[in-house]
Amino acid sequence: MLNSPPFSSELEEFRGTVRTFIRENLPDNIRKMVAVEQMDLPREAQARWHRILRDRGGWCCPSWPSQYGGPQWNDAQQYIFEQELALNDAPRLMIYGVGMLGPTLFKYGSESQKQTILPDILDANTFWCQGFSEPNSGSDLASLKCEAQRVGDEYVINGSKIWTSEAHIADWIFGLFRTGKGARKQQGITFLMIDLSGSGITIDPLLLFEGTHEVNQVYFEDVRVPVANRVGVEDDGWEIGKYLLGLERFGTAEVSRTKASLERLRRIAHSEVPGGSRLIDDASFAEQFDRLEISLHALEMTERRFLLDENTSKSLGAEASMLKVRGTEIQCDVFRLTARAGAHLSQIDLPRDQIDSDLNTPYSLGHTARNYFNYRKTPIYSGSNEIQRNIVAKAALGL
Amino acid sequence: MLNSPPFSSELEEFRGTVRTFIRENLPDNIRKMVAVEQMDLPREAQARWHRILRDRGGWCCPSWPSQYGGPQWNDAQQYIFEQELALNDAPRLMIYGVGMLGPTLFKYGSESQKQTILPDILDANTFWCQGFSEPNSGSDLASLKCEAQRVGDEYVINGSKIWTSEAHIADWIFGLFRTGKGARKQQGITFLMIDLSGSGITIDPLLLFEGTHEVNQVYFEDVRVPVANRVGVEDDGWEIGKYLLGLERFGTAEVSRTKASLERLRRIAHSEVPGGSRLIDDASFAEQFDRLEISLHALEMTERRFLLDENTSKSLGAEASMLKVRGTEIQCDVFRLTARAGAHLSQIDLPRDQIDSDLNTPYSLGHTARNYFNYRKTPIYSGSNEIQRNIVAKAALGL
Amino acid sequence: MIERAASRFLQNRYPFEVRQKLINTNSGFCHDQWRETADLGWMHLPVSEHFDGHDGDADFVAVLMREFGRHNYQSPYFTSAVVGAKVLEVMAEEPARTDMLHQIAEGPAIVSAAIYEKQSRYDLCNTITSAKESGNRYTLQGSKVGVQYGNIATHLLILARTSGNQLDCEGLSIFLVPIDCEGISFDHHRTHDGGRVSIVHLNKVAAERDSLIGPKNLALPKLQESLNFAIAMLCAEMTGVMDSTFNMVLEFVRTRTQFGSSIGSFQSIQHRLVDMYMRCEMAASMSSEATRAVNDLTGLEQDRLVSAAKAEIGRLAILNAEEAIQLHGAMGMMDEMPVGHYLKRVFALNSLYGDAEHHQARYRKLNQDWQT
Amino acid sequence: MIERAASRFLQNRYPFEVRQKLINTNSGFCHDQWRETADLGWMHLPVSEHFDGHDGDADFVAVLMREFGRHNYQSPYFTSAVVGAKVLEVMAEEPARTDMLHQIAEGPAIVSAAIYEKQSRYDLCNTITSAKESGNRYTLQGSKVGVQYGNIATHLLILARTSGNQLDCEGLSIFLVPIDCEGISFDHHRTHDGGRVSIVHLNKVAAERDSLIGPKNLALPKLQESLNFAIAMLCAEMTGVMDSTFNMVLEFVRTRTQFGSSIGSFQSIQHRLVDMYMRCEMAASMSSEATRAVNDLTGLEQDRLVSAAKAEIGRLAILNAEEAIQLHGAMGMMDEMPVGHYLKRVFALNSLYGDAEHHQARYRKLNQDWQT
Repeated sequence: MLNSPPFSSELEEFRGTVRTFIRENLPDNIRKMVAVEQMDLPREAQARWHRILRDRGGWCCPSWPSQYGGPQWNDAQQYIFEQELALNDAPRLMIYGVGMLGPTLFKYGSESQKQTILPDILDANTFWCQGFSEPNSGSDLASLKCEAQRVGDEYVINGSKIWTSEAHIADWIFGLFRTGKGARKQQGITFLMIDLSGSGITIDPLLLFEGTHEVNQVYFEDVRVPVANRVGVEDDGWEIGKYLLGLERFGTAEVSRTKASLERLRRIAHSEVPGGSRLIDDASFAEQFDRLEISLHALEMTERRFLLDENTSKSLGAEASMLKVRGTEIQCDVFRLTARAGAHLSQIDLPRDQIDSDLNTPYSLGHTARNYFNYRKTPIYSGSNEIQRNIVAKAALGL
Repeated sequence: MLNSPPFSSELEEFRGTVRTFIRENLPDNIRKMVAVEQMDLPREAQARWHRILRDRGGWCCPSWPSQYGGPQWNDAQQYIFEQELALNDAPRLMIYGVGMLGPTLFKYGSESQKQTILPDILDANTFWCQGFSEPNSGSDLASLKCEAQRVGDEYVINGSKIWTSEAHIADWIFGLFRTGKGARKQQGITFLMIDLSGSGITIDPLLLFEGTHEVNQVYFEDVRVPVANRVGVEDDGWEIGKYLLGLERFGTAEVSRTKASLERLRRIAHSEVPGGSRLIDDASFAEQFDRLEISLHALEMTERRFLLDENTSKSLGAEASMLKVRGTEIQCDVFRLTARAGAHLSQIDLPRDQIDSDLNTPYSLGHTARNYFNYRKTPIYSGSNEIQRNIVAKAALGL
Repeated sequence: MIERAASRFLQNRYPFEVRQKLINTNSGFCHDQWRETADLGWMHLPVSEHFDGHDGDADFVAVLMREFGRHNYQSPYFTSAVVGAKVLEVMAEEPARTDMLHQIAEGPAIVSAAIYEKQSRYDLCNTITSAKESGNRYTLQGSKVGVQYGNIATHLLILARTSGNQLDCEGLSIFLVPIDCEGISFDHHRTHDGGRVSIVHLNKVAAERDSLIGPKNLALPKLQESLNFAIAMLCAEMTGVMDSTFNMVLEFVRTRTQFGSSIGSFQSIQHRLVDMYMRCEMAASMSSEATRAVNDLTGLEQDRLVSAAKAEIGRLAILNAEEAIQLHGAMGMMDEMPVGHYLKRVFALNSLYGDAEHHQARYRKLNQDWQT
Repeated sequence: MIERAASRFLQNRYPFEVRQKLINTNSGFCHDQWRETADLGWMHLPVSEHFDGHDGDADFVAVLMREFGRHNYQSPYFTSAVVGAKVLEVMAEEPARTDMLHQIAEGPAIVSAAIYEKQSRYDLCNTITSAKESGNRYTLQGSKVGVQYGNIATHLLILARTSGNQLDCEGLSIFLVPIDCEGISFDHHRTHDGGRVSIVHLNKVAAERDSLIGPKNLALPKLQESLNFAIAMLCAEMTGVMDSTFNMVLEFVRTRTQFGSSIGSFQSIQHRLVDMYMRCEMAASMSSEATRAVNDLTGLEQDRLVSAAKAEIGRLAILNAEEAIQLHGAMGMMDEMPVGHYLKRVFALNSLYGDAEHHQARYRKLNQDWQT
């Protein structure tokens, strides 16, 4: 492990505080799910951990202002907190409600929207999901077609959203809908929030090829949505969408998560094998491992520079894209190497409830291959790495 | 070394014959130039070796029919012969006259062109060079502008050709010139042969960044060329050009040359170092070496399949491009690894006349870095690898 | 001919939907289909004595295995008719040899190799399982991993130590033991690619004297020779997987549109497809070489070329499968699309009988022996 | 401030054409320019005692070295003011120390390290050159390679064996010897990147007793500490080379047209530029880390981070330089274009004081020490 430079003593003290809290309060069954790299935690587990953090002073919502129950941490504190979550096998924060809709409402929401929606996110009473992509609008998001026709005080929704993570455990969905046709396809898009329990909504699971149920297709048939559920101006939702995508992409580098994954692999590689040799003593494996460790350190330092340097622009357009690209590339490399570590035993498709996360040895590693397959999604989701490169070429290089 | 499958016993006997001849007749000073990977041999050296081969039965022109003095070898014989040349440090065959203009004249030339031009190629009396690229027409060759205006029985040439290999040691140039403007840029191009000693021609050397003089810019100012020097039909030269480019690209995979280079690196890596360890005992170096060896074997077998399999189309469009791409990629990898082998001593820029090709040890290797730099041209020349990928995408994949 | 017949059979009887259902049945094995493939004569192919005309020519088996790869075919064919039969052909004595080979070729016997252990990774020398001679019997003790289709096997080929220490390459012997032998127990598992694999526990298993197959203490050279054949066949299967994977992507980028154009019209996509295509060609060449190695070469030359092929193809195949998913975008992650299942298959094939890293290291080791 | 001043100086006094002329002079060294840089105070920077306020902070030297990299600046600065001065600062005794450092900082003394040998590659332990004590003197015998700017050096820092065997890491000592000492002879060479390097032959060189610098027999730990500083500065220089190389390519693809469009409008070119750009960012981060290592860390932690940085940046820089040429097409091969000369420079910088492979292996070795 390459140690990163320490922060100020105040911040390092802060790190100590959050670390201790996490270690002492994270329920063991939840820690184990995270330790085997499970991304799609059950709603109960998410809610439980979220509320433990909430009770500690709104830590479940690190970026939120105190008036809405958050700790109002600065960038460095948020960064350190998320690092400690990752390095101590705590679940990811709830991205859709906490990370995306919250900031969107702070910026674009009406006062009454803030009053009604934010408390239920803070308390994990409402689970949100995000409806952006459509069957024929993936990378080319602005070509979306799911229609919201204005009828009096309501919008009538028809169409569908796809790759909707957590729709099957969510109560509400927010997203972009087509309300008009402008000269540019970016016009005529509106940001709406929709109650998933309403009539006319069907949620079909879409299984990933390694078997997990994380995403869904959400169908809307004459679903009626009050105009009050619109955020911002009609037909002008594209700006909000862009803002949101920026928020999402930013978290997807997952540097600290990958650091934790690499530490797991280190333990595997250093575990003694009776009569056999440790994996780390294989020169070729060791070189691959070391190179990933160094690349990841370079990325971590770059991320810190981008996020916390006063000199870097806070807009983080191209920077977020670069972090996403390199972060997911390295993440996939780490998972590939981990999956190979188990040799014959990596082939076993163990049911999740039989995986013991504490058996970090080169055998009993059936889940590592599953993770390798599952995490192939990361260079694709949240704007594929190809799209991210387009963004960097345009935003940073002016091409 | 991974041995390739033997050919029929007749062909292996043929291999023995040519190998013995090469080893017994290749002048030592020429062998040494090739053994240090020098591509641009002096005219005298080229001519000398060419004539030694000619005297053995026209071996200097392996593909030529016997009526023009060639041995009229079949594909397999030509393949084996070129392999043996490469593996025994003999110079490359004279590509422009022998490999390109000859076949072009067989296919498109008039009887009198064949009668006057071919004997001087066979005897190495005339050295040829090729004028295709222009300062603003590199990858986009068909956009060429160098003008040949028809005036009576002559063309008057104005403009320039660039990256012209060997123009400084050549007597004549053949190439494509703009004689008209068609609806498509491929129209209005004519294939001409031009005497470089004529008035109005200037040849400016273009040094490569590692210092060698291999290419030139050739300027034409009111150069008068008899119509008799035209090959094929006026304005219809693009087809000949494409034919020619196919011939050129085909040779640029240089599989056997790279095999010889890799064997040189093997000798370096296995040479004993007093008190030190051999380079091949370094696990990381050895793995890089082995992987190159295996990749090169895969390419060699692919080349044999493409060239000699009855089932493969003889047109070799996409196939030649693939061989060129992979061939030059591996070639560059081999030269990079070789350049690193010498550590401190690779840094020394030894004048060519001080290089001793027999000192194949990890030290006294100043030329290896020069070769690394020089061979960076190979993924660029003869249609850059980017252009080759475009060709494959179109021709083989239909994209 | 074999190619066309196999392709037709698999197209009709093993389309993607059927495959997905089949791998999700309890045993992951369809007895009727197994019967049919036996009737087609496929299981005769790997063994010389049992097939008229072909003489165990690796070319014919390679053609079939490539077809299996193309259709992502899951069955105990490789385990039993390739590995099992080849080991028996090379190592067993008559008349047991002919008898077992016949049973394998006709289908009733399914033989699975139990040669790896938890700590061994891909190193066969590293064997703890012991076989102690006492009277007319050997007593086998230990456990084995990576036993393919142990859930439906009728016999196991067990590599056990008859002398020497854990890491010695000498002192190893092969035993052919019916699975109902007392003391054998199994943990059966599904594999990621829909196959079945078992961990086998041997607790005081009493094996008859004649269950010893091949030379006592010196099983490894012959076993390795059999496995070279098997590995060459895995190479062929991987090229089949690569073929199909590539064709899927090509079809996908041709038809999928984004920003108003087919994504196959974007140059950066085109260049990546070209790289995939070139990898297919290189893999095909190395697969032919692996087949040539087991047909025409022996000893170190065979070992080296087989390891070179497995290392290179394993790498290329995994790269291509990952690229294929990436180029499919989110669709590539879907269970309902075949492409992800090909990645899972290639991951398994790369690992079987030594992954790319293992064979790269083996190649190095063999080169040292070869050059000194 | 240093950055801007250095940039201005080099832009004015060291444009590409001037550089190319200078490296082709007989000595490859311009005395007047050397004088000027001394006057600018640059040579004070690496050593703490000699520069007001900066205290030898590696950050300032790193900024300067990065600027050198950007302008592909060739001079004995690194050799003498960084390596030479740092070794003396860390190892020499007063008053010789202050005296030599002063001479280096003012320009008249040019010190070059003679620490590698033909067989040693980058392994300093592997030293044959011997220093035998006899009376008031040491007699040095052997030869050294990779002696930068030996042609204009005034002093050599020679690593020689005072006890032990060729591969022992103990038994090594450092001697500071003026080049006019009897028995020293040189083969001077040009380097590919336009610098100068010598092979030094030591034939019964009689070195005074006080030419021994630092602890007898135990030079290596201190020497390595000095070299860590030097390596961190090479990392900074490489990031400068990467900056310029990238900017050249960006400018080129923006202006060069093919098929009627700027080649920068092709998506496949764009994606490759983005990869280059990301490599620049990663290298910049690792360069900062290397500087931090020599400023704030010690021992194994410093060693590890420095080697990690050199390995990573060396790889990234070479990749980018090769890509830069490729993206220039045939123009990239031209002597008259700067881009190829940056590849030559990066090739040299990667090799200096250990190439990427060496530092990758060193990192592994250090990790073993670190974890046990």
